[in-house]
Amino acid sequence: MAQQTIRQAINQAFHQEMERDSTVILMGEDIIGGTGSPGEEEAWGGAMGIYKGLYRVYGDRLLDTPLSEAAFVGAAIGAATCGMRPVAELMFIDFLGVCFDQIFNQAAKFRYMFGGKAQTPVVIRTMYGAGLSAAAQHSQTLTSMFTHVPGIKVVCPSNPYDAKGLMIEAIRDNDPVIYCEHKKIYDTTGDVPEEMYSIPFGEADIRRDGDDVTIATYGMMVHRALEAADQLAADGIECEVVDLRTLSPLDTDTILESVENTGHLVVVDEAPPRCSVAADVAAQVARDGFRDLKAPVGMVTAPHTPVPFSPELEKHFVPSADKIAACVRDTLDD
Amino acid sequence: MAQQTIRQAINQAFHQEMERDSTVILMGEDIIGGTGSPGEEEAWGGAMGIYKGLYRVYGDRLLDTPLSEAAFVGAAIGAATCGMRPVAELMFIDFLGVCFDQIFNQAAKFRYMFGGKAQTPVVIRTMYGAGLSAAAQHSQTLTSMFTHVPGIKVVCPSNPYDAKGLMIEAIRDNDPVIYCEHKKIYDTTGDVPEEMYSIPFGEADIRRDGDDVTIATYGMMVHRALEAADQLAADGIECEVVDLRTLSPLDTDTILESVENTGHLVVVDEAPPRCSVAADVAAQVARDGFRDLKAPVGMVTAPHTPVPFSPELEKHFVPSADKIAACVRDTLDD
Amino acid sequence: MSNDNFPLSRDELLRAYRTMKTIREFEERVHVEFATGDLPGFVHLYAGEEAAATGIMMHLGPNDHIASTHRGHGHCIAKGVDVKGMFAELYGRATGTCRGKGGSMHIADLDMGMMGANGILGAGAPLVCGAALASKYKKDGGVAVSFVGDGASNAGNFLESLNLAAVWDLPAIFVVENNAYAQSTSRDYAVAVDSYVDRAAGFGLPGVTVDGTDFFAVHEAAGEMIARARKGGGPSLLECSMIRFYGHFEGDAQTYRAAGEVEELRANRDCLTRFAQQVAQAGVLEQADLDSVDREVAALIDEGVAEAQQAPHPSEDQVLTDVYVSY
Amino acid sequence: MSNDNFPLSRDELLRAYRTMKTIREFEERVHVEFATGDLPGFVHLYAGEEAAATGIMMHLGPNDHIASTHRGHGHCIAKGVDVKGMFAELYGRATGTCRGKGGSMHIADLDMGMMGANGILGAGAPLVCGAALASKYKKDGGVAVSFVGDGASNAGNFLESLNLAAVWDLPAIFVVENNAYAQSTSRDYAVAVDSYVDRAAGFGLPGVTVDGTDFFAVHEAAGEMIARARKGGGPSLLECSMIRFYGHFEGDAQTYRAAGEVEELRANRDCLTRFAQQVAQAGVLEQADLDSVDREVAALIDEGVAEAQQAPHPSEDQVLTDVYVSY
Ligand SMILES: Cc1ncc(C[n+]2csc(CCOP(=O)(O)OP(=O)(O)O)c2C)c(N)n1
Ligand SMILES: Cc1ncc(C[n+]2csc(CCOP(=O)(O)OP(=O)(O)O)c2C)c(N)n1
Ligand SMILES: [Mg+2]
Ligand SMILES: [Mg+2]
Repeated sequence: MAQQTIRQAINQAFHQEMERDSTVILMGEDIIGGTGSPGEEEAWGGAMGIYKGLYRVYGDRLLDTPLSEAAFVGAAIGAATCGMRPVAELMFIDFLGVCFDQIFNQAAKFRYMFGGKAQTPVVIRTMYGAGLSAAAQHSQTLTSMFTHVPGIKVVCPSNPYDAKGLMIEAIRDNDPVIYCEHKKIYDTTGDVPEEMYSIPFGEADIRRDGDDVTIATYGMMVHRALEAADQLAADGIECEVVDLRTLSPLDTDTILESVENTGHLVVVDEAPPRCSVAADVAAQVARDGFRDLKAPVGMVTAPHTPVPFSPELEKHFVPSADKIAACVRDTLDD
Repeated sequence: MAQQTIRQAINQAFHQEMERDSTVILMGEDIIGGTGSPGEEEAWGGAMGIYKGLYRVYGDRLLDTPLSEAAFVGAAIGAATCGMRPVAELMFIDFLGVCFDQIFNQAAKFRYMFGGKAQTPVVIRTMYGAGLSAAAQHSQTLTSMFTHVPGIKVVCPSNPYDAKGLMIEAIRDNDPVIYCEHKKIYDTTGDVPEEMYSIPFGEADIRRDGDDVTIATYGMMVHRALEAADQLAADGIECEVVDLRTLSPLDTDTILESVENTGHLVVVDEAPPRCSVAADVAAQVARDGFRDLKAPVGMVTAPHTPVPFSPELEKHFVPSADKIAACVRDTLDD
Repeated sequence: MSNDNFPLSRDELLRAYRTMKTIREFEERVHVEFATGDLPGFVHLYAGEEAAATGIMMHLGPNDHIASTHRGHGHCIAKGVDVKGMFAELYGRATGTCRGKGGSMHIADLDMGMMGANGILGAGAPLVCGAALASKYKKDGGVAVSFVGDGASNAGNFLESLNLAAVWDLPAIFVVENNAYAQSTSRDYAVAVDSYVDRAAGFGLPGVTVDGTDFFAVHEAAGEMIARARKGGGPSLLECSMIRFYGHFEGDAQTYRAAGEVEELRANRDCLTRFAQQVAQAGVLEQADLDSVDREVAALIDEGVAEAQQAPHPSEDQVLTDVYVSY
Repeated sequence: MSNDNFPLSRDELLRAYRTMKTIREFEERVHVEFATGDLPGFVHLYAGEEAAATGIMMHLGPNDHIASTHRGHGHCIAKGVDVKGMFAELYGRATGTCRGKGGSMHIADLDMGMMGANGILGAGAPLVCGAALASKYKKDGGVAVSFVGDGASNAGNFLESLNLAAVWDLPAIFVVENNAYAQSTSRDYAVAVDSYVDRAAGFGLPGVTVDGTDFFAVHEAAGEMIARARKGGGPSLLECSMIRFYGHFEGDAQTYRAAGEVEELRANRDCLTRFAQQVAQAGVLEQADLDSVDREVAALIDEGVAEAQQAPHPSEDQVLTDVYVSY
């Protein structure tokens, strides 16, 4: 099996799905990169180079867009209701504020408002997270904003294998999907089969088995949680690390089963705490797994602040393996 | 003390603050209602008539706006950084999707991004909630979206006394405040002192004392919780009803003290459950009040669906006193 | 207008009249029924504006898409959405176009190319760009038409869409239904430019203004634009200046309008009266033709309301269905 | 250009040159320092575009406000933000303009009327409407200037603001800095209209296009607009066509540009070279004057970088401060 980065895995998913299904189209700012410009035709292939090589093969099924997120995200949604399977890129998740209506009031609600008579198979690819000193407006997590909204699905891969399988699933899925990629892990490598495969939504992945405490998290934080678990294993504390993979639908069964076994839960989220995915998971367990809990739920999140620019400050903003490990210890000691 | 409706109480707060402070200005679609039109000058006074009578006194300190929420909400924010105290109306909270960037990326983050060197005393008044068959795009609660965001404060009054005191506080507060009014309770009456007074943010109000269970909620749901408490009292179950009043900052102390005494918590929210304010409160108690809890946290929320139009369906969507009472009984029986 | 080179056939004229009349009677009846308190929710009536929807939709077929506004009944009817289903929807019944889950502001019928009324102003414009884009890929010759009011013509999602449609050279038409008011606010106050032709030009789009109460004027201007778009000639903007007979929504006292304004407009600029005069003058339809349509329409409306009032409410489990395709 | 009726005094010319040169040297130095890997984050350089910020800001005082873009260094410097504070900010240090919490994309100095660079394209335009509105209420004679690029001129928040400013007759100027690219995408592709004068007209605004590499052209056009706005004459739009010397951000390989394009532009359309030629030709400044400014600027830049590199990082507790005024 070939080693690939997340970047490559997503690119391969696009290649394979575009080849398979002619209704798949891609759009976004600079995803070809260079439309109308005098130089190289496919100069950028997206701000992160995700699309490199696709334009050469699929030509006008890729579209560069003007800087008009409401219009082009809405156009992707409109096209989806008319039989296409568009993947639109919202370059940074932080930009949701200029196009959120199209996502949460239009795409998310069509099927319900129209009495079940619509389907909107659109994927919105976006990049989230801190760690590149991109400051307050280019570093947010914001996954909870989408997860709150009935009618959309929220996907958040942590590794190349999942990135490919979940992207293929997202494209084939008939509901609107927000596909969130952490900007720090594009170059994370892992085994990725060449053939097409998809990963069903709503199935968490137990990335590490353990009997002492359940750590539930997603995206980049999975890596931090695994680091913390390594640290703790040295002291004989065995963590079960649950990679949620999709935030909506959420695999509550796997979380609850794990807590049934461990009796302890720590939720980890790069977002600030209030109304976060961390709070959501904690609340569900406090409701449905309360009798299994032997200690307070631990929550490791960013503080209730914007993301600071200074790398020194940003380091303290993002939950670290140390903080996760400390929280696990506190929970076990409580 | 005079009996007033919430509508009148907010109107009085505007009268008094505009008289006191000449930097207070009001803007929004049709808040005068009739600018440029041939008939009566102050024909509407806002979609809900909140502003009636203000234009006559304060003239051009009220501004009707074009249908351009990003521009005028942003203008209110910009003016606030330049020494004004604008109150902008976002007619329905559901419209946040067309102007959210100005709120969560601009107003909320200025102070932090600018190293503490800005203040943005803007108030955004908005209307939320179901119950008028206004359907999926005019009936949402969406309070969690704002509560999630560091840098903004979120206010949600349940009665006329609080509505006035919290509005005066909101106008005087130096941070951006989202002031959310439930559309079903504008005509709810209550005692409102004629004089000016303000209610500090972050102080919940215990609306009913009880030793058996804590019900934490806000806005319109306070009324449903009180109804449920009445029902339950008939069976000797005494509920403590905590009206959160402000969602950010949140008065966690009052909630935790109450749970310390009752040992049981039911959170009630008109929003769908995922990443909701209900989930947030539940999670905080599961973390900080776990040892006081004798039973699973109860959550009564809307289902994970958009708001249906049909009044018959809407009735089932909105948490009822019966559902709250049932959840309380389940919690006590667990 | 002379009979010989009259632009529409007798059948087309009857169809146009039937559509306009159906919209009018639908709205008049909703007005009456709303006053009884039986109709839930917010209702915005299209009465007085019928010629615009009709003149435009006459050019559209099932491959063509439209996205409507909060004032959507007229667009629905003109695009062929079933009138009885619409009444049932307004009553929130299980037999409604959207099974009672959408209501007046969200009637949609994708099978008929009707992408929905919309509670968010301007939000239909991006969707129409998407429908037009899909037609371009599918090469099905479809065009897509977005409707906005004068108020919504100031909304960012609409303005961005004008640019996007031009950049992508989409088969899209942007219709501004200028009825002089956005709620209580005057168009002259809120729209900074005098002519929508200039606003269109700001995005490189050809724009035309017509009297939206003149069915034939709308029909002709829309016909040219739609034909051009169908042939790959790209997007354009059509302003229809028009008249709102009722308040912004049912319940609006309209004190912002001049005394006698509505009466005068109803008397002198009723698009249905005008149509009747035009076809009579040209001798292309008889009064008897119109009368017989009127009878048909009246019967349909009566039946529609009666059936809707008898129709079942959706069952409680319907709250939870139709959120996702997959579960 | 003759000495006698030359539009600016010697002092003004020196100030203009100092500003342009400071921006240029600031950016050239950032370019160099970024390559070392010491400068964190995303950096967008204004080199080549100096004449626009300078020509406009020469007309503004402390009562006047501006809102900038992601490419904000030039606007900051021209509006009088302390250069050393800016360097420290770029290095994320506690002594930075924003104490290291904002960075390149968020430098602001409200005391100087600088409302911030902005990571969200077009987002400054509504804020500028607010600043202009505040000036109207305060009757302080202030005007407010919004900057956007050609790319951001397609963003809804910008477009809505054009209309709002016109409706409220605000003392606001909208400057479109057209450098022909938005990231890698050509202006000719993404902006549907040929002339920004037409886009302005679509919102009832007077619009003017100038060569943004010609300081004097910018200065004159901006002067008229700002004077008019100050006197209550309302908003307008100024397009400056200009040149980006570096990539979109530091790190951009720019393969979308034509071979030799940048070299040719640097050789023939450098606004600083042009300014030097113009003042020499008119005999209003000597080369020695420019040289002495150059030395001053070089010293300032060296000191700025050196001090920034020595400055302390913010302390950990700074993560939690400045979220709210009240706690
Ligand atoms: C984004 C958004 N802003 C505001 C509203 C509230 N609203 C509903 S209709 C309306 C006025 C619309 O005027 P216009 O576009 O001229 O259409 P008309 O009602 O005249 O047909 C307003 C402000 C809304 N529904 N959506
Ligand atoms: C709302 C939003 N969309 C997209 C981006 C990403 N982005 C940053 S700069 C840029 C191109 C800007 O081009 P232009 O406005 O012409 O300014 P220039 O960089 O040429 O100065 C884009 C697309 C953003 N920051 N904000
Ligand atoms: Mg109108
Ligand atoms: Mg540019």
